[in-house]
Amino acid sequence: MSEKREYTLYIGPNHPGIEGNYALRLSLEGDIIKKCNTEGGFLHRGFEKLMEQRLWIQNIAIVCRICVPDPDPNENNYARCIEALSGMEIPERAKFIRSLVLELSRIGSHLFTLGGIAATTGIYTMPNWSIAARDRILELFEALTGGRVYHLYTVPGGVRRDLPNGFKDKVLKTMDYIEARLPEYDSLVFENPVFVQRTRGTAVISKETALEWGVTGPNLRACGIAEDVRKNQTYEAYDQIDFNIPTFDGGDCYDRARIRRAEIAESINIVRQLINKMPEGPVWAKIPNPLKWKVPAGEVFIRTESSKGEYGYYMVSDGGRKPYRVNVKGASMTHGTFVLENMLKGARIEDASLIMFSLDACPPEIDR
Amino acid sequence: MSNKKIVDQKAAWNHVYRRLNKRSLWMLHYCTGCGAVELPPTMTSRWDMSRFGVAPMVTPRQADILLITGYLAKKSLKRVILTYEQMQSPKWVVGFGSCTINGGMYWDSYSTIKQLSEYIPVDIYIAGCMPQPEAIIHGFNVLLDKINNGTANAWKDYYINYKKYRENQVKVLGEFVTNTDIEKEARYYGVVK
Amino acid sequence: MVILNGLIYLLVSFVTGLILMGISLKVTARVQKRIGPPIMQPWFDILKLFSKKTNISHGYMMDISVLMLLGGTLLSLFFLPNPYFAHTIYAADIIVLLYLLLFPSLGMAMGVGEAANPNGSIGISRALTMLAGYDFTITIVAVGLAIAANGITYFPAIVSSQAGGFIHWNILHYPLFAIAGFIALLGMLGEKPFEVMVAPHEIATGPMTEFGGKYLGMLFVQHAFALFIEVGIFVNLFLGGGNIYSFIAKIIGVFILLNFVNIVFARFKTEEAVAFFWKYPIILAMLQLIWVVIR
Amino acid sequence: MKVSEIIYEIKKHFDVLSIDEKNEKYAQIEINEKDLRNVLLHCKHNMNFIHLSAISSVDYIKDNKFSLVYNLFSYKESILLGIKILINREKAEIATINDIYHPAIFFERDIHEMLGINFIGNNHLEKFILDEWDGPPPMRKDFDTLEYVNDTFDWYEYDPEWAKKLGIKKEDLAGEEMEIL
Repeated sequence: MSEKREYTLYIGPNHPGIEGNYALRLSLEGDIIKKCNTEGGFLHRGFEKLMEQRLWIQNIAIVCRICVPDPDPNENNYARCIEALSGMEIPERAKFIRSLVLELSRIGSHLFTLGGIAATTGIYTMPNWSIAARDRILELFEALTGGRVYHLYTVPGGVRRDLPNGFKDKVLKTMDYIEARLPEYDSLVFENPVFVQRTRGTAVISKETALEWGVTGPNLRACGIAEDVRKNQTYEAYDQIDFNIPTFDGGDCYDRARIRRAEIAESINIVRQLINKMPEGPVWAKIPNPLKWKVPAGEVFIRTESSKGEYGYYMVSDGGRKPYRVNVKGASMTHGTFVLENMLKGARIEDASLIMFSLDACPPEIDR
Repeated sequence: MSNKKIVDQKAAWNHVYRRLNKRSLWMLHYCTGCGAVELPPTMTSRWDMSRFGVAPMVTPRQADILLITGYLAKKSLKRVILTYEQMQSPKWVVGFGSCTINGGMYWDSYSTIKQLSEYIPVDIYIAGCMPQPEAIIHGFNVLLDKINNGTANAWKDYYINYKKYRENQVKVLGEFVTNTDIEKEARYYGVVK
Repeated sequence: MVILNGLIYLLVSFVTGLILMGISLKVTARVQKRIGPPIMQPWFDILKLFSKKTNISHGYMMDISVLMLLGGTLLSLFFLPNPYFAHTIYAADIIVLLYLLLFPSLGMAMGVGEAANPNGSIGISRALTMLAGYDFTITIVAVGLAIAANGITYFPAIVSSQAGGFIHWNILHYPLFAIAGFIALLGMLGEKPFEVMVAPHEIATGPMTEFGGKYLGMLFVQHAFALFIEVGIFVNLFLGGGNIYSFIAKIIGVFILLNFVNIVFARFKTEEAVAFFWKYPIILAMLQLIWVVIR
Repeated sequence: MKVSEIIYEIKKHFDVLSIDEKNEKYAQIEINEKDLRNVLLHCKHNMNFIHLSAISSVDYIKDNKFSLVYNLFSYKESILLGIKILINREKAEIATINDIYHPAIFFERDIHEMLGINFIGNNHLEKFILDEWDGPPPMRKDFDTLEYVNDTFDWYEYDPEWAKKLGIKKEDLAGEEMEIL
């Protein structure tokens, strides 16, 4: 007599197969996942409440902490919200520098994710290589902003300071270095027969489902839909840059990994153009005394393309010194919760961690 | 005379034992906060931490160091306490980032705890928001030195002052069950007479 | 004299096993562009584990299981033809040796059952599933080589049939067996792509999840012996054994080769791994077996 | 297509209380609470607003209202449309829209947790983030986190050795309150 028995397995919060501090509660029948519940809140800090208690300018220091591997879209989004509310125009050079920072951050975050995806299938060599490459990006940030991970560089009205001497050459050199590494990653990961076998056809999202589920960013583009906030609601200097949106049609884990590699290549192209086309001029529009700054009343919703997907800040000002309300919609708020829950249904336990990493769900965005 | 000899042997054994612990430390792979993002660079090829014998380990039963990488939300704190009690002594806790010392950036947040050492004993703190990999490695080296000269004994403190820690834990989290009977364990292993 | 020899053999195999573990750490680190831990690291790890003050046990079965693990491994150690302990008082039959190698898995299963951690249960069921793959392969290879050595399953006879320089080694005469044997060896040691038993991103450390302190120390000791035995089997089967120096050199050489495969490959799913064994190595071994039989 | 044409289209069928047009591709309109489902259905099926970007909620404690803003995006027209409704703060409940837009299931859960708005028909309103929390919904304006923190937690006394040597008093080390606050 065979009796099927369901049992519960927690993946996380203390588990290597989880991205950050997050938990999946799996109901298993054998190796098949019958039901998945995500559990968040381990990283909850109440950012939205904290922002209501701080000055407009003070908040720059905390917004970047909302997404740890890719902090710059947050700063950028926050700054653009304030600019939209107060009708401020920022200098052209600042726009270019902001885009440059965003793209560098995107490359860094994608390298991180690539390492993560490869590690879930057991290629521990890949994170060692790709995180070392990411470190070169962090070094650029250190030269530019003084901080490795959190930069506090994009501020309302522009950027904090101009590029240091020789920075452009450094960036180009680093881009060459990372571009030269990409074929190595190809032969280690994307041409690895076992990796291909593991990821091809695993956790497929079809085009229709992706739109239905509100999937955004690289995950949407891996399903074959060429949508990108940088194109469809262009911001900063992206309208002056000539770039493609890479897409793949599979919608499986392999394509979600591959799209990140393709985006690194595309971002390198964007960075080169930004460096070449960058105009001279001031980098910071004149803003009022930040300690007494009152942003005009209004409400605005601004979106940014982060490396995880579409970011959105909804900001309400009542004309005071502090924000009345800031609501943050992280890209992972769909990917990490109900998209993940739906995709893990019927998947195998071996793939749970792979699927989570391939979606690039970032728990701090969900918890805030 | 013979009495003195026994004491010496014990001291010698303690010395050897500390030297061994110093050479091999397994760090629990638990990313409690945003500081965890600086751990991959520290572990991987840029700042290869395994040079010092510090290696990541995935389950609490096998780990020696619990890294609290940044702020702890209340929900995380409960898991950290459960994890800490599952670890095998001697064990060390490293508070990582200014948020573990006094709340740091989140000092007025309703969700995070402010002082880590109220809830579990901490051996060393690494200051910064967030500490750079160099700082982490320096922190580990300080911890190794402390282990070597026998001053990293915070884990004993947890056995001895368990009542105090438990009180603080319950104050924040409410009554909750831990599966490890700390007081019994302390008596069994002779940490508390 | 026999006892002294036996002790020397134990010591040599243990030390070699630990050196292999150290080499594995170092080679992995170098390929990953790291400096890596010192080669003595496994020594420190084991001694540290044994010096842990508290050791959680989940019951008597767990205590017994660790002993069974180590006992089974030590027993199979004395069935391995080797140049250090020539007084083989046992009938060193290759089939018996392969049978004894199952002991550790079963012992582990007992302990994991007691600890009742779902990660452990999944891990051990994976380990036992994997047996269906590699154990069958290595048995075909062993039987085939025994037939090739005039139908004797006496292990030392297989070794001595390759005596007289590398030109007589089985690896040159039976390359398909050697490939199948090498893949089976990867499976036996749980190296990638067959690292399904201890798959950190999937099930923490699998069966070892609940083992800490001295228990884990015992597992480490067992692992050191197991490395020596399992790589030793391959060396005996295909590389003609060796004298007291060349035996260790061959073991280390084969092990480094294993590590190169381990470093660059992803891991299979359990079913995929078993299917892979039945698809390629077993068919290769079968082809060679047919050739051996009808020759 | 411009956003003004979209709004014109909506105006044909429903009451639009106010229009806040930021630029030609982004506007926010306010509608009646009872029209919400129909407007969303209309937007999704007739005007290609297939993507729900976010649901944001604000506590207007002075007016005794909650606002809910449904930000829709149309990939076809590249237009962002915010649809705002105001609901009563005392009896804060509204019908769920997760049958129209699936991502709403989590956004609603989040708002339920943070602001205590009840979404009728959403079966996934169990706690997600605030498991260990038994106070009021924290994002409400009448919850004072600073007061809560002072009641619950202690801080280290910062009294370092170097300051003692230099004869600096402990009180002087704590930075002065910022006057502008």
